[in-house]
Amino acid sequence: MTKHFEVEQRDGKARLGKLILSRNLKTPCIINIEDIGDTEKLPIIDAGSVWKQGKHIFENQYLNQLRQKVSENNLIILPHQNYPYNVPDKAVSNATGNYDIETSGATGSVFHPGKKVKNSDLYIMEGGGGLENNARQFFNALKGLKEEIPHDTAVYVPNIALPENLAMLIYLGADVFDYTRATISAYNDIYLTSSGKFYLYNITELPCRCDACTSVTVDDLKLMDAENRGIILEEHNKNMLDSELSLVREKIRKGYLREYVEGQCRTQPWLTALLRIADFDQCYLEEQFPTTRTVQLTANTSESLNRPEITRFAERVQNRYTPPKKDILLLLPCSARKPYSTSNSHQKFIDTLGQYRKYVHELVLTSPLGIVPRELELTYPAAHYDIAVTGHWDADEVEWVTDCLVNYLSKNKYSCVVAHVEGAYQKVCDLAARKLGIDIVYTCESDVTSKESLEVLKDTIKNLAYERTQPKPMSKHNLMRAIADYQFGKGAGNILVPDDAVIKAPYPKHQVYLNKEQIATLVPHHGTLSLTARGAELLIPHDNYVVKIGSFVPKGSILAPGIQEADVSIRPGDEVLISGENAIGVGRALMSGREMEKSTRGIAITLRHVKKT
Amino acid sequence: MTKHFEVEQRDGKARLGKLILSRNLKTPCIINIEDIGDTEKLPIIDAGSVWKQGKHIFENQYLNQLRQKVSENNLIILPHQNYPYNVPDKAVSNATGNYDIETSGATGSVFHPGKKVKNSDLYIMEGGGGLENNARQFFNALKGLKEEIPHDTAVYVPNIALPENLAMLIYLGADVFDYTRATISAYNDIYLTSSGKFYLYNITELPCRCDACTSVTVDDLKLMDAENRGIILEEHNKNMLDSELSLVREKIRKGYLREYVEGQCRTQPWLTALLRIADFDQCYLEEQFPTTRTVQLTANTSESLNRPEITRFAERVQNRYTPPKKDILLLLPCSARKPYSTSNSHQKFIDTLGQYRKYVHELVLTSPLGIVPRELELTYPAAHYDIAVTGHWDADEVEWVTDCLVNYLSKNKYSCVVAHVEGAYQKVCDLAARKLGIDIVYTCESDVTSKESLEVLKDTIKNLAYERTQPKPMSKHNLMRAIADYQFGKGAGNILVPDDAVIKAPYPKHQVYLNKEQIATLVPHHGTLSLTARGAELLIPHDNYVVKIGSFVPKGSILAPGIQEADVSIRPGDEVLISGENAIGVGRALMSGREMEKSTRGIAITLRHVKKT
Amino acid sequence: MPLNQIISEIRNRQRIKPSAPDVPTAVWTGYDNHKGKRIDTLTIIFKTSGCWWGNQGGCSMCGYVYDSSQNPPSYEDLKSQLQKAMEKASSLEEFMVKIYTSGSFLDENEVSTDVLKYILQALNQDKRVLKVVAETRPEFVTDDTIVKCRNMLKDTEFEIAIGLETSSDIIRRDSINKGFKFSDFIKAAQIAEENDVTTKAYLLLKPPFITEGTAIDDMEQSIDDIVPYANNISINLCNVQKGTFVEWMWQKGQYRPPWLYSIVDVLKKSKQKHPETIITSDPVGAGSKRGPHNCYKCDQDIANAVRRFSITQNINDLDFKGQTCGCFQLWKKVVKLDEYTYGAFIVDRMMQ
Amino acid sequence: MPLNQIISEIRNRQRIKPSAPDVPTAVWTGYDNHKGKRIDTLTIIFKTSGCWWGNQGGCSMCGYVYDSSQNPPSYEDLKSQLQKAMEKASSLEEFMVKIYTSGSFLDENEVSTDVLKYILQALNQDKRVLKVVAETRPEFVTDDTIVKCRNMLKDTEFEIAIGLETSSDIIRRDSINKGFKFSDFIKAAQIAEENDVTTKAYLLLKPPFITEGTAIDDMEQSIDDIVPYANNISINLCNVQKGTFVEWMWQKGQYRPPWLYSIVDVLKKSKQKHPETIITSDPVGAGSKRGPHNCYKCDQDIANAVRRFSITQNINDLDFKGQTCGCFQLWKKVVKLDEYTYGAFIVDRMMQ
Repeated sequence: MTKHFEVEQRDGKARLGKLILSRNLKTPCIINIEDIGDTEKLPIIDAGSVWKQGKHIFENQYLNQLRQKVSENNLIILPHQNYPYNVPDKAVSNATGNYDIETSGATGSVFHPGKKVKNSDLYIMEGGGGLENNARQFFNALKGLKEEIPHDTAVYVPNIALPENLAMLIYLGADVFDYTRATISAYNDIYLTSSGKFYLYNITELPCRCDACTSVTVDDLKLMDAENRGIILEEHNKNMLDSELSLVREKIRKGYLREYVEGQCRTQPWLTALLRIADFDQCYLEEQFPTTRTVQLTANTSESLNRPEITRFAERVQNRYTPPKKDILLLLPCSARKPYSTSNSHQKFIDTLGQYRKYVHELVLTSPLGIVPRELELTYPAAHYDIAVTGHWDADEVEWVTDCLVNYLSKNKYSCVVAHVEGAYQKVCDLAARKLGIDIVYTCESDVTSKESLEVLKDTIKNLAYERTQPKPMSKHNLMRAIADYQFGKGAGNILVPDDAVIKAPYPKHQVYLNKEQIATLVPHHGTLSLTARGAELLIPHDNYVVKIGSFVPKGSILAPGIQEADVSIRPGDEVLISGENAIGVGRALMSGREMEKSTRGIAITLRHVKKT
Repeated sequence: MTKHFEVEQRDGKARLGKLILSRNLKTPCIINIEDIGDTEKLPIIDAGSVWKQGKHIFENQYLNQLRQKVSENNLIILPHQNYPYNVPDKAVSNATGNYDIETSGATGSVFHPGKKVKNSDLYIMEGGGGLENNARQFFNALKGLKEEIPHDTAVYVPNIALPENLAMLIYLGADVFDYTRATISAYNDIYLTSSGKFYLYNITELPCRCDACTSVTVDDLKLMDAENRGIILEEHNKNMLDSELSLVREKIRKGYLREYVEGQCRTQPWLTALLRIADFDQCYLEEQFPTTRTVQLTANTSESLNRPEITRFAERVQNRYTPPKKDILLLLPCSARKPYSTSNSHQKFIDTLGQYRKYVHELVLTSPLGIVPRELELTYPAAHYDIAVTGHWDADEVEWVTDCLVNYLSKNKYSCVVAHVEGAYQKVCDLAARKLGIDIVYTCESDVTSKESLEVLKDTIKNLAYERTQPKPMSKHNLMRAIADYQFGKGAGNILVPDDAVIKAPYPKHQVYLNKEQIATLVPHHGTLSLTARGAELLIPHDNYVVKIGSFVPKGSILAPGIQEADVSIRPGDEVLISGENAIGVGRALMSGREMEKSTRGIAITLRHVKKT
Repeated sequence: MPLNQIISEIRNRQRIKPSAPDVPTAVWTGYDNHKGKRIDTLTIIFKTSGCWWGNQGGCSMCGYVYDSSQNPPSYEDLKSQLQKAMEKASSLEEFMVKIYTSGSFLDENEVSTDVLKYILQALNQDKRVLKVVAETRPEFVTDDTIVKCRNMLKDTEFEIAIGLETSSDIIRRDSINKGFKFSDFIKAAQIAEENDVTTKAYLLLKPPFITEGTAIDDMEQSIDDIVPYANNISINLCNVQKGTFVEWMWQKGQYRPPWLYSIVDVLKKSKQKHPETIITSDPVGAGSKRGPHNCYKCDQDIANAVRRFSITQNINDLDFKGQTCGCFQLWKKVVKLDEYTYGAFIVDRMMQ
Repeated sequence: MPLNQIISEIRNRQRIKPSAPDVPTAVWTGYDNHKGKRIDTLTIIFKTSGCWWGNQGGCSMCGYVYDSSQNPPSYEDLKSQLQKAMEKASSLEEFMVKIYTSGSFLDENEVSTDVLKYILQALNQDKRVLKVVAETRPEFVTDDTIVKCRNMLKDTEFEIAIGLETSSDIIRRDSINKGFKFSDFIKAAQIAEENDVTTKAYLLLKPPFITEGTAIDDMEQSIDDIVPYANNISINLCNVQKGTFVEWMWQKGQYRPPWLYSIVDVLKKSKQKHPETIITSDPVGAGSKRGPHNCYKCDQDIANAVRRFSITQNINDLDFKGQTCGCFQLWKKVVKLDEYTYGAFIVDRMMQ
């Protein structure tokens, strides 16, 4: 498909890439659309609007002539007859400009939902800027576009970019923008900042230190003639866009765009609505959200509860995780220090339980993650989140954690549920108990680490233990199986960690050996398993997270075109199993499974181990 | 008290002012503390630390010598023996440097909780910067400081200001900062932005267009020697602080700082925690939050539910508002267009009700405001809020609106409650009905404006009306009384709008006349009453919102020192009644009542009408 | 007809107020250019059963369909309408009569032959009437109808006015939904000429979906194209009429009426190219949100200049102080940039 | 004593591990400067019942209190401790013995007269021992105790070492909580001198609440002040010891150990002013988070230079490559700015 666009780095739907043209454009980028046609300045030309040029551009000959004038490396925007988004599809599909026309080299197409998608390197979201302030329509339009076009093509949203909305638009997957709003705002005396717009005549100082702003005082600026004032304001507005763009790119590089967007979207209600609407959609963002990050997850807004990592963690605990066979459940509060078991409070709980610990299954209640089984406390994002500490849970947090607990307890039965909790945690337990019609034994009234509370905890578990046969100690095997199931789906644990497997090295650096051959290692930083080639070989028949390649032996990395099939559940950051005619192996996915299958450029997987077969 | 600090504009706790020194410092400001002692550059000198200088600075003589060296208009920071905030008060109060020392002219004092407050123009929050990341302690420390010192003095929080936190610190009431963190960060290779810190060696482009950043590429910068690199980074970091400061000042001028802070605080969990903690405090912010604004209230985060205007509105509806005597309550959904009655949907409701409208009392359910009686739909912020529209209410919104409705219905009894609502609104009604054990009649299933729904609404009310005697039409008197009560407290309505008052001019520009004399006018833009001098005269005995002045006849405005007593319930923006020996009048408060009483500088009230007595 | 369905839907949602059938929709007097001189005019908008095309959808910008009578006015009603209209001309000495019906005066189903004859005879008998202009769609311009009119009016000058809107068939079809082609117009103009009837063409500046710059170019091109056929060209500036598709787009923030600088630009350039052709424009609604406007500050200045030029045909009248208004720079940027907005046209935006 | 209560509270929260009473807390050999020459040293830290002052609160930076024995060691235990310590010196030919108890060697309640006599006699009898240095608080330096020691040691050189920390009574009281005054130190030094016993003063760079610049100045001032009384000055760099008030502050992000540049600065300036006085510093824990440090990259270079100087007393040894490390600029800014942080001292901060 495309030879002219490549994605180099991803952070969810956002991406860093480049348009490979006579001069490369690093994306996300803002183009000076005024320069269009002047290929020295901008390697893009527009074959023109049917509205303007009439019928003659229908002819392929015209387009061929245009292509002869410019090199294959200049992107030609194919002839278009533009409508705003709201014009009914039927009207658009009956319009004159509905013709089939193609050219070699780099092309851009204006995308209208329902119209046939042409092979292009760049797609223009028709009427994009017209949907500002209409979050629902904008999201539907962008999602509709992204679903129709190949992953490895760029998306241009015209006449919309402002410093205030750029981060959100990039977060949702747009790549190319223009300075049109910046320029038009300037000549309307509107001074743009990333925290909103100011009418020049309403401000008394310039809240910026760019070249344009330091060249003049606000009072002088107000007194200037319109042309010169416009020039300075335009320069400032463009600087602000550029500066915001650089910032967003840095946030993508850090893997921190979501956090930025959660704050930045407060400049305009429609941007906040976009964040929420995109989160309500179950798939759009999740498919490309990474399963591990090198940075902390900062859960700093009510919307953090709905971010893909959080809902995905809860979903996997519910559907992939199998608890060990114990019939006493102990609910514990979370701790600021992660993993929880290294915290002061959990150390005290563990010390208190002592030899009785093996009788209980431990589940930690926490906002925003919901519930974290002890075995998964290392696994991203369970050990990687940071919150605003106020000691208060709001209604949404209580509801969310309660739902997680209720779901878990509906599926997993215990003869006794003990809760060593206070405050909001207790409220959650009460609500869950009421919903399920079960009893929960509470072991403290207020301070969970007070001597009295710990005493009650110990006595309670001790008494329960007396009635029971002594279970096996909390096994390293169970821990590793739980993580394997979480990571690769139910059943993976039993394959990778059979009863005769040997677990070496102390927690948390466990290694799994089978017949003296290493299978997997627990990577403490992410709490996930890293497989050996032998591990991959064992797990491939399980048929999850498998990437099928052709008859070559890959080295270092696998490019997208080398991939024949990829499991749709693969997410960036996942450990994936490579299965080919001549090799098997294991590596880290840089893109989602669907993207691997559909892309024609870019590194899909960085390899860790390969074995010729 | 102070002759050297004056507040000129307020936005909640935030304020624009000036330190009146040999060179005026406009606050909020950031001082270059390195320049301290060089009064040409910074009109502040430091009498020194007891730790450093030992006993000799105990002597007043030393301070007097210092004062002789610099003019009265240079601010001397009195001798201090600094401790971090966490050192127990007892330790500090037993320290050597506990002495009583004063000087004439402008002074600054380091404030430690529990230590005697000296008369000063500027107070330094001891250990301020050491409380970064500890929201609870920081808030308590700042609140403790602000409660002890006079309103019209400046607060300096040392070694804390960063572009990311400046808005929040100013929002909470701090006025003076320094560049210390900016400088130290620079020499640590930390690149500051208003959306967080970057380690220079982790970034690949400079997300800023300031002089410093445009003078160099990021790669060159990385290769520079430490001294030159530090100089450039320091310049950038200072530029970012300056730029953020200007932005915050503009937000204050617009009255829009709260909205900005709600987004900006997401850069760091401790800032989000500060927002929440300050909102949990019932008084700290509310006392200085204005009762009307010229801008929309944007409710764009879950924290918007807790902002002072929202909780205040709910509190007044609960405690000040008296509903008309009708025994059918009609609950309606809110509308995007404000005031609600001008919206398409409400127009339809009103048309549908027709002649039966007079039988019902209308109450609008809305997030974030809770409940809005029809009579108050014009009153700030009922007609002045903007939200992110997604069609979804989260658990907190449902809980909040339900609580408001339950409180209202617990206090005000109806024989029948009809709800013409759907979706989240219906959920709220269900929850409230269950809590109260009452029945609610629903008149629609889904679309509230569908023909069928409107039909059911009409029939329902019609049937209820048949059983009842015809009430008086919805009276203009009731409307005006409701607003008067909301604004001036229960009982004000009966005083200002007795039965024999005449209401002139069409809605919403009603005017109240009594004995042919004008008493009050409804100001449609804010939905509040503006009184005439006669109106003030009538209301003064009610003893709310009264400001007592001395024996002069004020003109144009009243300065704080002219005020003898002021009702503590007065907020900026309130209509206040002026009562003096020689004059009565009415005006608009620019500060809170407590601030009026305690301040020695600044305009307290802009007058509208004055009458000699 | 791509837009017809959506236009019909919008039409069906619009409430129409009933009105008396014996009163014309509107009547007013004014001035126009007649053979290089200023002449008084009497404009009559007859209330008829309405435009056949408009009644089944019609043009995207046209709100005149709501001016029609809900029950077809009778012969007597229309006589009464003419009588009431002529009263407005009682003080005029010599004038031109401009007849509109919100449809086609030559459409028999709208204006019966009896009514047509009555009106034209009456006007012919009034010796103060120098010229009659009647608006019609081109499909009603046939040898038959034209000869009929010519016969009634005798030596009174007669001109047919056709809302061609643009010479671009694509714009007329896909944006305006006009329902005829440029060739239909040419045919009508030729029939008229053969019968000593002159033709006036109405053009439309900036129908929906057309960028500011394309709109300007379209007008210039259209004038070039129709000069051989029309003696008289009048450019309407698209405005936002109630109950139209254009209004629907405008309410969604996706349509902006043309800038007044744009009409000035069109008039200047085209008049220079075609000094012999009368090119006029009446900037109806100028300076309002729904009408053509610049920044609202300079609008009246410019609208007045356009009106003046329409009478004098002197392009010096188009040079005016308003051109130095600050918004001129903005307009230049809009013309340049709107071309590349790909359906997200540059509109006036509120500060938010 | 402003801080005593909080220090006591912190002490009470600290868990102390039990340990054998017949083994010294620590013993090691090293080098020191003796009359301008390098000499081997044997350092013995006796385990005793602990510092009387520390046991009722004590100094804000001192974690040695946790080294004391929970049950007072017996006479036999202490004999055993000495014996075990001396074994470490078996290979030395000539050396100096430095005695510490984590308290005061001259405090009878801590080290009984019997034990004291036994130890000093034993050392006196070992002819390899040239000099004995014993640490004590000044209140135990009396004619009585000094004469007793002098008598035991005969012609073996004897030096008392006193942790004066600073010549500033305010800092010693309000920051360190030391419990004696500068005048107490002077008195002790005078008693020693009268008995042919030399005095070594320990100073402390940067106790809590003291800014980096004030800390430097305080050391320079203190050296000026004590040169008349002490032949030998050793500057300790405050570090963050477990279970101390300093640690409590440090954990709250409100204390940072001194920069190594600061001790270099102090040594250079003071040595130039007082070339006759031996001024040493052992940068214990240098380059760790809890110890004195710069940026961690240059720390070892600088610590080595300080150690070298402490032996050679040659200030050229303090010029080293590390000084060109990037963090030198940062230190200069810290020294300047920390002065005006009003209790919010400049600490190392993580990127967040």
